[in-house]
Amino acid sequence: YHRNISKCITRDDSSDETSLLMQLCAERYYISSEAFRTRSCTYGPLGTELKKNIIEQWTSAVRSRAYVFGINTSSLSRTCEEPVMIVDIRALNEILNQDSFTKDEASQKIQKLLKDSASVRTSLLQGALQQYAQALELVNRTLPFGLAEIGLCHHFDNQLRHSSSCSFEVTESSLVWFCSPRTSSQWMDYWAHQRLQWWRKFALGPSDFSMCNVVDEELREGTSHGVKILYKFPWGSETLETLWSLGDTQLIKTHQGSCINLQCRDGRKSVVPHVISVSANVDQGMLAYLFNSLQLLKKTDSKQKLHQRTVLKLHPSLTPVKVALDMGRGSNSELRQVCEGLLQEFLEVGISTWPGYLDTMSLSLENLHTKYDEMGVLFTVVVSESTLKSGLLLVRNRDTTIRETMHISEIKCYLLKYISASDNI
Amino acid sequence: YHRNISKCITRDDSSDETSLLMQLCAERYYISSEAFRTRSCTYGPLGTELKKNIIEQWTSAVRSRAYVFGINTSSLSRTCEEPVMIVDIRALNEILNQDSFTKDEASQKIQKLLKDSASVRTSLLQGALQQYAQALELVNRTLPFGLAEIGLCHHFDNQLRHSSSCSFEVTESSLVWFCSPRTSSQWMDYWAHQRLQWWRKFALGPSDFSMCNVVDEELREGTSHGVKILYKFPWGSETLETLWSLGDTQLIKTHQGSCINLQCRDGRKSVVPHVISVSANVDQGMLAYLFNSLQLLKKTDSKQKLHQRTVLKLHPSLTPVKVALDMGRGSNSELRQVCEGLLQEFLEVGISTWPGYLDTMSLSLENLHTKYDEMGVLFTVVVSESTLKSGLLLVRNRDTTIRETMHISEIKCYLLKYISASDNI
Amino acid sequence: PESQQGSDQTRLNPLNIQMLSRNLQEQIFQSRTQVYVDEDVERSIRHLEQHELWGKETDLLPDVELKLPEIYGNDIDEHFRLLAQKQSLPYLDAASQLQGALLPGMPKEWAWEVGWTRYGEGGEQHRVNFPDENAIVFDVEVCMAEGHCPTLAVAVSPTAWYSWCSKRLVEDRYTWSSDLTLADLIPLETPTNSSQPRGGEWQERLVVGHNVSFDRTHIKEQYLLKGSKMRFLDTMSLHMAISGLTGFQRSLWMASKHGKRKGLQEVKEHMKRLGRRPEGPMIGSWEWVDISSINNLADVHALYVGGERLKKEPRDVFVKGSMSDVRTNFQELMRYCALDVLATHEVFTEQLPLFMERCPHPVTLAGMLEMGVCYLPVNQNWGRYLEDAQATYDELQREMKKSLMILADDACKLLEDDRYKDDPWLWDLEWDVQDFKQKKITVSKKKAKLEAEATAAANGNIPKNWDEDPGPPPEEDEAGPHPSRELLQRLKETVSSLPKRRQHLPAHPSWYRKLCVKMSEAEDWSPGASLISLQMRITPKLMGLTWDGFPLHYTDQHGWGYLVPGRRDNLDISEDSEGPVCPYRAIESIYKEYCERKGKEQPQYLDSTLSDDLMLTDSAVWQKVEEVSRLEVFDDEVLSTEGPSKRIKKKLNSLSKNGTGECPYHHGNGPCNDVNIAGCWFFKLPHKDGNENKVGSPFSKDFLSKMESGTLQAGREGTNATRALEINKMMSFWRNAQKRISSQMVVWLRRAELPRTVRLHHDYDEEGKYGAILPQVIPAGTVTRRAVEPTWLTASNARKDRVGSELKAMVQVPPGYHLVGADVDSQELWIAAMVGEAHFAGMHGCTAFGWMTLQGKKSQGTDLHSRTADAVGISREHAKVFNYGRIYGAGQPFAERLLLQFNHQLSQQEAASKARQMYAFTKGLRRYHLSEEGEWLVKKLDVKVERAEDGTVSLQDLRKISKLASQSTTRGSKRKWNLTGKRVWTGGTESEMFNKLESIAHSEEPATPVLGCRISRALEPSAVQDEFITSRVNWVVQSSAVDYLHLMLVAMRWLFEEHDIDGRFCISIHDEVRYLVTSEDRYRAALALQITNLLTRSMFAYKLGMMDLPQSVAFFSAVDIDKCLRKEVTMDCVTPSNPTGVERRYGLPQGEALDIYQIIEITKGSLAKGKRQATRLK
Repeated sequence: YHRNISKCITRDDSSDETSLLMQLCAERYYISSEAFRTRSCTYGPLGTELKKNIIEQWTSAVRSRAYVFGINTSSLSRTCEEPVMIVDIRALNEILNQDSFTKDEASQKIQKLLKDSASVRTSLLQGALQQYAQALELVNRTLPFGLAEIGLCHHFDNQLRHSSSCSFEVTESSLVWFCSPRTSSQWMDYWAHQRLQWWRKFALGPSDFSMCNVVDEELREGTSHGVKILYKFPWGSETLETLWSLGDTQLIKTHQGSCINLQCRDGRKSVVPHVISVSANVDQGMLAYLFNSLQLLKKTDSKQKLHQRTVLKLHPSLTPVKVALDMGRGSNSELRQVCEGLLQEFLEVGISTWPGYLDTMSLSLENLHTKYDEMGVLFTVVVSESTLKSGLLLVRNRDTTIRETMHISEIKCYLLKYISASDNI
Repeated sequence: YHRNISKCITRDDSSDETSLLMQLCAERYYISSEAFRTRSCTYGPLGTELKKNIIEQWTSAVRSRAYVFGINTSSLSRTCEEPVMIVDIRALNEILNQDSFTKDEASQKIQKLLKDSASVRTSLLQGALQQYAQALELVNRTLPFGLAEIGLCHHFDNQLRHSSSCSFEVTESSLVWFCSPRTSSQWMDYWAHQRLQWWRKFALGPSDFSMCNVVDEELREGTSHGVKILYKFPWGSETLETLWSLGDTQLIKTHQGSCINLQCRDGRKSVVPHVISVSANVDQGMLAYLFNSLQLLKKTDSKQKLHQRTVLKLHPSLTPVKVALDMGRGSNSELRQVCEGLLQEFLEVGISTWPGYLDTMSLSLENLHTKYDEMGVLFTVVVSESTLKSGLLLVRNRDTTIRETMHISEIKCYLLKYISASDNI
Repeated sequence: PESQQGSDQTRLNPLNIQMLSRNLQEQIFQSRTQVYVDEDVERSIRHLEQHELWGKETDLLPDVELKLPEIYGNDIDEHFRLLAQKQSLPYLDAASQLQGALLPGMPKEWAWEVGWTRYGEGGEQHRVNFPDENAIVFDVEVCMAEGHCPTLAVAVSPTAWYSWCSKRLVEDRYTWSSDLTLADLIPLETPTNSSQPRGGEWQERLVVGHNVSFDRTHIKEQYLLKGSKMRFLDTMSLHMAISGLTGFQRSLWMASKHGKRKGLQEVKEHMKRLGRRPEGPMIGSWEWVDISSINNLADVHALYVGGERLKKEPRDVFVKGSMSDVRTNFQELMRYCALDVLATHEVFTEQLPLFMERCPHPVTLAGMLEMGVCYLPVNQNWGRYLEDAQATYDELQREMKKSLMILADDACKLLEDDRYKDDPWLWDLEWDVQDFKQKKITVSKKKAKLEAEATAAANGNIPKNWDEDPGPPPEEDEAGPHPSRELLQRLKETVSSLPKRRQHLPAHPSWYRKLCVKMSEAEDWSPGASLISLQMRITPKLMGLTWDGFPLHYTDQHGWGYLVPGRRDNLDISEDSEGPVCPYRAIESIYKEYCERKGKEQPQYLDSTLSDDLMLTDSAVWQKVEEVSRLEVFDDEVLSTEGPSKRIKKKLNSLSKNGTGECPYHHGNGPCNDVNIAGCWFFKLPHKDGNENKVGSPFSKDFLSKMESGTLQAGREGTNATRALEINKMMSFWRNAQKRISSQMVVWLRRAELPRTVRLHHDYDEEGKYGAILPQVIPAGTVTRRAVEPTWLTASNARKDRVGSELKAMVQVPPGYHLVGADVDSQELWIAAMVGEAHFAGMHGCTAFGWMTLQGKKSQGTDLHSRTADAVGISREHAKVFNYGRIYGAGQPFAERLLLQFNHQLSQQEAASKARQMYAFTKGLRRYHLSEEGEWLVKKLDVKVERAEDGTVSLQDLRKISKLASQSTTRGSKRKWNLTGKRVWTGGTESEMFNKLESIAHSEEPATPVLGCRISRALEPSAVQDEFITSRVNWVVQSSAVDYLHLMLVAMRWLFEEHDIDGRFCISIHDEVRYLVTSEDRYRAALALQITNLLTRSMFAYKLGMMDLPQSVAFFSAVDIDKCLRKEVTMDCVTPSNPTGVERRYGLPQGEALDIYQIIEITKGSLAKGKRQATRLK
């Protein structure tokens, strides 16, 4: 996606929205500005938290079926099919610097070195297929079951080959589903539907997420059917997730054709299961949610001037910071102690909290809200002098902008309930 | 650690305990047997879950301070200091196959290719130091603050250089703490203490975890002090986590010496902060907990024969499977429906559940318990014909082996309470 | 099509209508031939010429050469009589046994025992497998709380009483499976654990019950794929046939019997309408009320048997109570159930002779028995469908709600600086907020202050520099209580100063508060404005809807409308007035913006889409007609001086006149100047039922086309009103049907319970599920004896934009079976036309209406719908609705309203004139036979009147006579003259038909022309006189259509048995029949179906005195051979919940649709089994 963004940014007609979001992400600690330049997955604190939340939601959604197991496979693969390898350059240099070698000899040595080296994986599928035999034992040859994994993969940009940045890292989430050939098309439909629904569940504008069938030309060998989940970015639609109905070809290939060991029970018959691969690009997905939740609202003030309010309306479950804690003016040390107490209380129950009170260069309340809106902070809690008297806090809601008075003894429960209930919508 | 294990396994005096655990891990879906051979971080479903739980506990412990932010940096580094690089072998082969090149030309071309390539990181420290400048803005130059990250690193085994497996992946957890030079040694003590306490908190036998100072010879450049946390494996003590007090050298080096940009407020002064790096090997830690929680109990059966009961008494917060759901004999389809209902209920509140009822090749209850004990399953819930009549379930506790009768409507709350309360012990 | 000349088989009648091929005519009508009278032929030709239909070229159909099975008896009527008698004989025997029986005494004590118990004379109890009797009266009770599983049942035969208890009743368990199996159901023919009858042969047995189709769904054997020979007689259906009521009559009946029930309002309206009629009785006859009743057993029992009224109160235990309540009251409930059985028997005893008298043709009974055993096979896809539909529905619901909630949240921002006052939509909402309430702090302030100071001192002793890195917390801090925690704890205690009951979102505007759930109240609380829905009044405002650029506004007196800025006459007044002030400047500016935008783009004209409720089945149209006709003045409206349209016009005029000012630049439905909004005129949104009606929501589906054309659009950024509406439309079907569909009772069969054909078929799937739904069809549920069932008989066909509308296609055959079925082409049109033709000239195609039905071609524009479309200038699809409506008895006002709905640009006058034109062209004009009095007056006053051939006079002449008569009589005497006798329709294509239908409806004993079934006693002229004419006219056609169905069912059963075709009746949905047939026999079944149609149509012709049948209607245009239930075999039934279609999702390939020629080719025209049939070409 970086390619597209940079394309977009450098293009003259780059949409306002894109550059606005990019600027916001950099300023508000989501994605560091460098990351765009170097095409690396380098996220700031908020970006990291957002990604973590997305991954958590993915896991709990995918794992909600009985027989889905998480696995963890090596990011290196010993099969030499992938084009990028990990090479010990000291060894390489030794060969090159050995004057006694002829070119051919050197070349042979290098080839041998490469043969012993590991390559970096480009998808999680292969790892899961390799784990199949073990997993089979786990489920006692009962179908269907699935292997889920989230991990780093390397992607290649063939257009940029030979440039220094031909490969880049991507976090992929993968579910490899093994089912009876009889039901594989039903399962394919099921997962496609589930996944689309999942993406839409956290969206501000669900209709920007869509699904399409992969045209026949794009189908890979042994693949009978493919479905893509797309997001409509300002510069065009991009794939977030792909589902392939892979049949049994790849599985048999991975296990060198020993069909009998691969067989599962399906009723009274024994079958080699069909494989459905569901894999998403988490980084891309994160960007999609960022774009999707960016809301620009015009407002006119009393003097009929037009202001623009920018809010990152990330879903309450996803938004990295749920609460910002700030202090009003007043007895500093006491207010601060209240803040610290609250912070601990929130962190203990897992409400991620922004310690705004630590920042002594206080902004005006208006600027503070602007900042928090752009960060996607769900609630702003202000502890003020009156809190010390009556225990009352002012709690501002990002979405309604309304400031509600609440008692300090009830705020934690309110926040917890609000966040967990927002899953139900 | 792989090295040690293999050492251990191949050694004649290999302790029983080690081989037993290794076998158990492979059989009970913690670590796939292949993984030992190939030295890759390949975990089965239970291992993956255990690792996830350890990471979660680490995160919540480290993040419990106000100004600790999670970050996500690239696993590739563009600085050429690391010895292992990612190379596009297609490009390399092209150079080698180009007959027109002389050896020197080829060598030069290869050097150029390497220069453009990225190397893989060996620790997370560098990434955090690079993020420092941005983070500074985030905290408005207030000290102290920390950057936390968990990610893959490549480690090298210098003893095995030139062998095919000289590098291997490791998941590291890292906290890089920036504080005033004035308080840095206090902070070092604080974190060392905190970390040891953390490791011990989840242990069955806390005394196997210990701490020692790094001897001066091992101190790297610019490092004033180092502390290691060790675990006593059957074959000897190994390091789980290392804390370095790094001073400001590395930070300044990373930012090419522009001290002013690095400065923070410390009271009325401006200082370049000192850096404390706290980094643990999660894979090693996981193995430590596995060894630590393995309990061998002798018991005599009614015929006075001696049996050995093997239980993996992992801490309730860490153990991968909290509940196993099984069915007694009876009207299959109805019992199954009840199991499915319970499973959904458990998964919804995040209780990881083993769907034992799906396994139609039913084991005897005794064998089932043996299996679950070895898996470290905390509770075994059995749904039987009498559940349909009265709603009562049998719930077996791993640690007490006592079977208690409980009503179906109360089981969820009981489990939740049990697990969360076990954190307080 | 071979040759246009035709062979020696080809025959044309004098009107050039192609008749049956010679061989067929001879086989069916034997030696009888049609006689044509020259005079009739000439008259017909004249009539056709008048309607420009004579001499049109017609294509010849290829002839059909077919050896029919032998016709029994002397004519086709006798043939059918013999078939039906043979089929129903054993059941009739059983019925008369029951009718004549003196029942044994009811047991005093009921057995608390699982399964059946038989009671001897003295009440001795014997366990039996099932009541082994030929005839029983039967009743099942179900404890609703426990799902569909039957709880208890009682049966009685002429010899003994029986009772049955469910295992779930007798055994108390925590849970029971929700999936039902045969073992949970009530056996009536087979022992436990068996699905085979004793001796392997099914016996012909009869079960009688009230609404027995409900009881049937709980009988074990009825779910078996190969049906038993048990049949059901429904006393409710018998009652409908004897004394049934129309829907409208039912509410009148209730009102009159039970006083102030809900029907009363309708009665009042009805009386008012009747009272307005210049002549005729003030209240029509009410005699019918005493010879009829509504359908429930208690009332039916009271009608036929009388005596003490049946007690129904114990029933509540089953409806509302739990299983344990049933257990507690077991004896009482058993007795209740037995009393129902007893009552049913008494009713049945009375009904049977009445029914046999009023529906004398044996086909009627045989047909009703067959209708009672509907069977819908389903498989595992049923569950999948339910899940998919519900999931899709929930998802859409969520999407819509979410977008509305976001709008509500965003609107809250306007609270800041009172910016809402300048919002064109939201200015008049309730924006008040509440103050946060606290108890007066009674604790001494000093104490609190001291405490606070103490803490401040404690902490303040060490002056902290917050900018400084404080270093790690000291270890004792970590262990002991943290000062900040202590402080927090202390502050938390101040909660006591808050009121016990928390305020509900005090800082939020009042309108927003109302949309939120109070946190403490709901278990499933969710944040935000979660109560919002599309139908709320606030929603259009939040969306900022505009109508042609004007913001929408709601007023109580006029409903939804819009504000047009520019009014100046009420600016001053409004300033003093309280309440919100309209920001007319803001409205001006948004309209200005709209005009600027519009300058660039022209709004596209979109043809209005056909409104939903008119695209449904014929029966839906009839319902609509019945509704509308209640509001209409009856067909004598022409006599009153001002038609309804005129009245409306008047009203409209008065509406616009009572305002003080007119808007100079905008014309619409208004302005309504009684709405006083500063700076704005208020215009109402147009309404489909006429502009005097209030629009309740701009999101009603009638506005969809306006949204699509951009007339109605959202004025705020980021809101998509069209999408909201689309979603609403997509959800409509499932919203209405979800409950009914998901509560369908499905019983899954075990492997052993399936026939070998299925088990051994190569498509049989071990993991699959095979089962059935028995639709609860009341075989004669309406006064026309049409079958009634709420889910399957009214299900619409799959539509792309309706979640769950693929319902019918979920009826899927088990392996080795096919569904064979067909739709009767234009059934009701043809019946109506035949009746008219028989009356006019006694030959096929002699009336214009009949000719169009038989010979009309869409391509030449000579079919009925095209002709109507041309004549009025509307689309053919729309014309269809008009045509059916008219034939069902709808009058001009119905047509007027419909026209307006189709095209909102049409004025009321235009619509009225179009409707008038259409009716003149089709139904014709009224002419009047003068009464004796009238004739006398004409002679006496010497009025010049123009008389038609038949001596009738026109309305104008009638008025003339009436006027002269009143002038000539002496003032004060005020004598009313009764001028008219019979009224007739003339000049239209359908006049003859209507005249005949009306004459049947007005006859002493209206009966269907073919099977001679008499109309319900409650509609006979002797009971109702001139009331309910629409229903009676309609009855003639619809009831004949039911005769048609019964004839088909009898013929099919005969052919299946005679030729050993392995299959069973599945379902009939109005003019459509479906059979479940083994795949092997499917083409023979198709041929049987074609022959059935031929014989049925011939029977109609024969009974109407025509010894011939047009070739074009002789056969079904296509017989569908398919694996699921759907309108067309090629339909993929794509819907939002089935996006990939049934072929991909459920693996259902397209079926075959075969015409008679293809079927003959495949079967070689033979029904005989075993002969190697020609392999299917292609």
